[in-house]
Amino acid sequence: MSFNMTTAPAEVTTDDAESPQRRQSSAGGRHFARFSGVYVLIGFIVVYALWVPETFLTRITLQSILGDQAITGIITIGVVIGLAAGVFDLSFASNISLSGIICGVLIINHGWPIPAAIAVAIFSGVVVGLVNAFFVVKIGINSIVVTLGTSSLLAAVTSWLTNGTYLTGFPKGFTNIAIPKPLGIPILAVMLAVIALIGWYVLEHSPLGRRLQATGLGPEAARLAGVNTARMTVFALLAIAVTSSIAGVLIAAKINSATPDVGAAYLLPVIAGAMLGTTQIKPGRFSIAGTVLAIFLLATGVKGLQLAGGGQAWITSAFNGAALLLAVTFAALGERNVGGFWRRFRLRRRVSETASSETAESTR
Amino acid sequence: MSFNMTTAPAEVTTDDAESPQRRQSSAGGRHFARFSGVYVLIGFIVVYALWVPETFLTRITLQSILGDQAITGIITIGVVIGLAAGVFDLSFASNISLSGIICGVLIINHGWPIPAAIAVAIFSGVVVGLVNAFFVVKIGINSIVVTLGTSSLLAAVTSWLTNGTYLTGFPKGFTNIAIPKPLGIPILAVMLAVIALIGWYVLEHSPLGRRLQATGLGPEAARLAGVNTARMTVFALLAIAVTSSIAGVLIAAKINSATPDVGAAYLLPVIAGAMLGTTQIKPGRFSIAGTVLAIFLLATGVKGLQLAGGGQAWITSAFNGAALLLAVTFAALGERNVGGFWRRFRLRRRVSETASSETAESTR
Amino acid sequence: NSDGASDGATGSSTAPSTGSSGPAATALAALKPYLDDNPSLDLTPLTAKPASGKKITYVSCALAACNDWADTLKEGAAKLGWTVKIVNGGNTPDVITSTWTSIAQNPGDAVIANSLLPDSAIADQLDTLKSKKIPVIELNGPNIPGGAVIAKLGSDEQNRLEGKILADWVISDSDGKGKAAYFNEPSYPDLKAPQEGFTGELKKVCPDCSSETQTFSAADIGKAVPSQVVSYVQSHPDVTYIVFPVGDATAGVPQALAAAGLTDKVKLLTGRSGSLSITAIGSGGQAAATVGASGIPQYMSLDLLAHYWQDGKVAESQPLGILHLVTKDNAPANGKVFSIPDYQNQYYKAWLIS
Amino acid sequence: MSQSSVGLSLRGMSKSFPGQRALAGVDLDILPGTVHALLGANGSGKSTLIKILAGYHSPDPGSTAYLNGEPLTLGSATAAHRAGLRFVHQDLGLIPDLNVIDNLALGSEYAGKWWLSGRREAAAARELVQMLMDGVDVRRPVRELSPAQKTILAIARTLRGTSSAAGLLVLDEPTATLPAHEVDVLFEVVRRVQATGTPVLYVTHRLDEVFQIADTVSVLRDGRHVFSSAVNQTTQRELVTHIAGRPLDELYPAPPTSAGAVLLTARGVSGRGVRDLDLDLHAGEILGVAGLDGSGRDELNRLLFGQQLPFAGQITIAGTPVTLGQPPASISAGVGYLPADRRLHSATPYMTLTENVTLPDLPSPSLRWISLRAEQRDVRTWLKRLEVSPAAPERQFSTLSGGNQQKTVLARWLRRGSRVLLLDEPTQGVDVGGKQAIYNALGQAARGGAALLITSSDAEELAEICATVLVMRDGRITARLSGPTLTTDAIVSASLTEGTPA
Ligand SMILES: Nc1ncnc2c1ncn2[C@@H]1O[C@H](COP(=O)(O)OP(=O)(O)OP(=O)(O)O)[C@@H](O)[C@H]1O
Ligand SMILES: Nc1ncnc2c1ncn2[C@@H]1O[C@H](COP(=O)(O)OP(=O)(O)OP(=O)(O)O)[C@@H](O)[C@H]1O
Ligand SMILES: [Mg+2]
Ligand SMILES: [Mg+2]
Repeated sequence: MSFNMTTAPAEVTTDDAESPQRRQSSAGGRHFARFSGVYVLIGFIVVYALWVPETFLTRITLQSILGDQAITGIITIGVVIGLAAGVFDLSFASNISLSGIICGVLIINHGWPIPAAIAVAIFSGVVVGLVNAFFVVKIGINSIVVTLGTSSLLAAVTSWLTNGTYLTGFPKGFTNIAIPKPLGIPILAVMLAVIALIGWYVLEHSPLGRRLQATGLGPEAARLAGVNTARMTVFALLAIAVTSSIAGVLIAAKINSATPDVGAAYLLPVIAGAMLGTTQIKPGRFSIAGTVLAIFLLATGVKGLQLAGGGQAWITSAFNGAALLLAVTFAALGERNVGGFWRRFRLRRRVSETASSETAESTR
Repeated sequence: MSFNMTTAPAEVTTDDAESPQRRQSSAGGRHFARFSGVYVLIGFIVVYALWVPETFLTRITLQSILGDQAITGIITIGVVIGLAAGVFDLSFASNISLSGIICGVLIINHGWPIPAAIAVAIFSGVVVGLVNAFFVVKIGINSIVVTLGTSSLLAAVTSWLTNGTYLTGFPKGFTNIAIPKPLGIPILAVMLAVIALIGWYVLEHSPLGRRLQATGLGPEAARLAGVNTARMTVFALLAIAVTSSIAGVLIAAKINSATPDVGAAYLLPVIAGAMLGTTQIKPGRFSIAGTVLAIFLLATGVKGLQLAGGGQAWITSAFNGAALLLAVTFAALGERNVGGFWRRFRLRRRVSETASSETAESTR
Repeated sequence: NSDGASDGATGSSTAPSTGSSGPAATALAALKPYLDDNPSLDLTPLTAKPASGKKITYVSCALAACNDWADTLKEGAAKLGWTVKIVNGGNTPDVITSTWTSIAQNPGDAVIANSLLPDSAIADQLDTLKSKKIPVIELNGPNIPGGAVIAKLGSDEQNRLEGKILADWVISDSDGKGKAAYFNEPSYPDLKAPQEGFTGELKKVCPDCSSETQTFSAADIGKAVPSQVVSYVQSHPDVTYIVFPVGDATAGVPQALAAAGLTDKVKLLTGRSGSLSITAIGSGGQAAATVGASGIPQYMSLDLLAHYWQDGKVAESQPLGILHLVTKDNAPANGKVFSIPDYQNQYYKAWLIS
Repeated sequence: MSQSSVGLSLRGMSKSFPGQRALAGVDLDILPGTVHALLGANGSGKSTLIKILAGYHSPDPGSTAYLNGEPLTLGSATAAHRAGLRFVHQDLGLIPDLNVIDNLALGSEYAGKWWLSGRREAAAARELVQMLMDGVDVRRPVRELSPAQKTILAIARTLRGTSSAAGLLVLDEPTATLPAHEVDVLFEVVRRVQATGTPVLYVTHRLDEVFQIADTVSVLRDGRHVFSSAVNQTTQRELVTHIAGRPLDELYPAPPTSAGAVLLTARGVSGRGVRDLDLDLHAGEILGVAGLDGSGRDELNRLLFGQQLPFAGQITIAGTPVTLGQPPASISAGVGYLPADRRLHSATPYMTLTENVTLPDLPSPSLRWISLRAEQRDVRTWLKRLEVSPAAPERQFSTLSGGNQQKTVLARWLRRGSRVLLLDEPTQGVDVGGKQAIYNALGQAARGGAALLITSSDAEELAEICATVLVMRDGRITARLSGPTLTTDAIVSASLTEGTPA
């Protein structure tokens, strides 16, 4: 049993072969689909620039979009690397909380030196990753089930460590981690850029990344071809766990407090970002650029709405839901002729078009 | 992209096959795996009966286990039917809240007759199911993504409907729905039994259920065998949405209040129950009996802990996590009868025993 | 001693230079009692030493506050020779009601509960408790005493007062011209009263003040809430006070305001505050906070039970916890929450134990 | 060590699955520079042996293997790969969603070690593929390639880094989906590998291939090694006897001769790969369709059945037009379809045999009670009739050997009593005995009044079991062969030559 984002056998029909000519003809649609997020992002910027120019077109807005979403972005990159390898880790939220709490307990309660506490916090991520990996790889349990279980356990550990309370009052040395703005760019955004670059290199331009993706797309075949899929799975789980731990430290530094359930707030945005990211740049595949684009697309939309006066909790919630559905729909409609995720259900648009290769199902 | 619980090539090794002859020899391990939940349940009962006999072995405890998990059970059955058809619906939690709120707004604020309000609440579930189905079937988006989006939208609707507040003061006629105890059995448990029976019949003993399962396990092959997979997907999404709406009404009646986020608390227990259920009775497949067993297994464990005085929040959380991991691990080990973990011991202990059929991966 | 404390607290920043009448002066006067560092507990002594050996069931919850509670409760109970059993209330309605069923079955001698559901959800269980003559004390939660419930701490009345104190501080600080944004989390029913208290007081006392209500979601605390506040401040330059009913909900808000360079533009106020807010006040990220005196509700609960068992009833009017207003002038340096000096011994004396 | 010092020697290879002994003490020696054919009925353990070598399964204790005198660690894919063992598995082991470049590089090396540049990788991949096939865009996902292209790709992958004599090349039924001329390309590749001194283990069900390519032949039966010989010292007849465990009767039944009323007509059907096709299919007829890869043969049945939506045309079943592109409509009109792709299209691997067999013919209405016991009893008789082994209705489909899976899917449509059977490659990967069972079942269905349309890349099979064979080229029917003109050679030459529409 495993969660397989991209390779459900059902959807791999052989019907989708397309001829080179066809490629040309649908290039417009495909291009639009691949970059629909960019267009929507530009659209947002234009709309908000006209609507609330005095607040939207400011340095503060730019900085706050960059800075606020940086941590979400960092976590999402870890999660996307996992998804690419066919691993769906739900424990990242508890992991974030745990790592922050460890910083809190060690630094605030026990007065540890900051680097040592951070090292322990990140090491806790390694341990969580290995525990997850034990159950997924050694016992052979689906990663969703395992991480659902471990996230309960982690929540227990966190709440036991803190008796459920907030820890606050970090020394300046710790909170300063999140504050600098070199060249006016929030340091967290710089960290995101670095982690995204590493993620992009590893996932998309290194043999390791190809093996990770092969493990996600066809574990059996990958294993038969000599890929050490077990090791890839372990790596993926570690990547998520470690980025989450880093994020936990950064959150604690940023909000100057360690709270036992701060991670939960990231569950939805991270998953939404990862999913939306698969519709962009390299549709149907997990890509770092698509992920980062998705994160900032959502962030800009929400920020503009807030500035335009729609700050009520339900407006944000409605926006996030609608943005996800719309972006994915655009991607699906534009992408239909190419394959990837959306292959299975195509709308019957142009029956006369001889090159169309729709499967019959889509006619219903 | 599809969520495929049971058919991922990666982790379903084909080593699990067994023939009637073999059955005899490995019957112990297999049987244990299939019914590991039953044994764990019996274990709980024995432990608690010895530990806290005066409170655990009482009619009230039994009634409360039956009655209190009934709603969770009802939702889980809907979710399991969806999962069996390859649909993972995350919007059920918001759906629960919405349906309760609709009852609250119509009955308390607008004084509607109770049956009419309940009909509207359940009809709202139908609408949610159809909206989900539109995106999943017509546009062709993965159900997790769609329902992540719609759950945000539903949360917005709920919070807009109520301006986020809490409604209380239902008339007796409404709250009485959840109160009766025919023959001492809480009425909600009776409802669960009825819904479970219907679910069992439909999923496991009717052509419809067969087609649902075929859709979940291999949509393209199912389509070529004449299954209207689009219709099955719609049905599955409706089943989840309607059971969630019913649950929303029952919760409102039971707690005599409608709150905008009551559903969220069910997300984890329901998913955990559904996952744990796949390890029982018919391992690797979704079964109603396995689901019900899983729900009551978790319920009994938690109840006993409460009675025994494990009052800290983290203990419950740890219990839930550990129970999920342990049960799934037992199931995985017993089912493979082979598997990763024991293989090494086995090889060392009884090299002569030829029955072992471990996968290569696990020897590393 | 109360005069001295309040003078010291209000001397510099909280007392703008206005005449002795007008909204600001009215508000300032109303604030006085809550700036007192050592308010009187006003305890009624028992007539005899309370019976020992009582068993109390404490229903906890997953929130930080609920767990915090248990230790102090145990400490006071131990002095009385009572024992406390902690029961985790759970978070789904199913489990909460289930917990109450277990409690009704085996309640000990009294129940103290952090309740998350209205009493109507657990009416059966409360009836059972009533028939067993088990007193129940509830903390927070949307309930009014009656039936088995002999008293309720953190009542709507107290919550409303908390909102009113924050409003008074805004009025006095702004010299009667404050524009405030009140961020509420509407799905928590017991947060309705503080909001009413806040807006009601503003409307009643200060015609030139205004407040607008925003909503936030508890699920967004520490993540989206800070940026929501920043955006709000950006797009509402005339608003100078940001009010949250719960201190812990502002995790990250002072830092976000600082990062956006908005710290000087607005003042942050919180109700029901903990060390997070006290620390923020100390470091200049927050202006004021109301806190409940720590330990008092637990001891108050025990006191109520002791009286109940001795006199067969409790006083008609429900006691309020002791509220305190913390500003940068009286913020404790160590970030510790406000507590009344030596309150334990005051209670022990009233309970006729040393 | 007593083993021969060069080549691969296997000793006492055993493997038990729960409930099944797949291999029982097989000893086998494969000499360097030879092509060693491994034959055996479906389920005799060929693939299992290969998967053990590949490290996919662990063998039972006591199994040993030596490669060039060195003991080989069994059960570790990495060790196998490191030792130079290369495999083309029965299901090819490609990842459909990855492109040709990535599939080629899986498990071995990319051109770049640290930085993968798309252009450089594409060039390297193109170079490798070019020797074997032309005109494949290496950036295309493998899912979009034809079966033959996929097979060649899988072979090409093994060639990466096997230029030394050290390893072993294993091909598990590589020709099952290959048309004749592609087989020649493959053989050329095999000979090239052989010339380097690398031994080749070659699994097939096509006996003529043994005589074309192999030096040595071994036969497995029920997991035991029952026969080995130099190829030039044996005969097809002898091999068949060893495979089946008994001498077999004539393999092919005579094609049915009496054709009845028209059951299926297609008029002007155009779709992807097929242009303006007219066709009549009669009751009691077995109509064959031959053609090269890309001729439209592969798409014909998909269009007729409705797996793919035709752009134009009309299809009637027994005089009634059916809705195009709707499998359920076709099925209820009495059509059954056996797709070529067993893993994805013809069955649901993780359901039981019973569930797979009854899926298209569940009772109606759709809420009627299904008695599992009665259902299994019924399915068991059908499994027995088609000699599915084991005839265990409760078993999971995916655990059957390839040939038995094929027979099970056939049972599905025969049980339904379909009037029209559209069959793609019905005996692909089926052993001699199994083929006989399938041919007999098909003949019986035809005699019972069903109309059968069979597409196959096996010209001899078509020539033998069909009364009429249509040959397709460029999406059209270019020849119609029957009676004395219907021979294997005629089919092959008609496939290759330009013809006039028939
Ligand atoms: N994973 C498995 N679990 C259980 N039984 C298996 C498994 N794999 C193979 N078998 C059984 O082992 C036996 C040998 O199978 P194998 O695939 O090796 O046959 P084969 O000779 O390759 O047949 P074919 O020619 O049909 O491909 C068969 O009876 C098969 O059902
Ligand atoms: N039962 C049998 N008894 C005697 N000879 C047989 C029997 N079955 C097949 N043969 C002969 O063995 C040869 C091989 O048969 P088989 O079905 O394996 O075809 P093949 O060699 O695989 O050819 P192709 O691959 O073209 O189908 C044929 O010449 C056939 O006549
Ligand atoms: Mg095989
Ligand atoms: Mg042949």
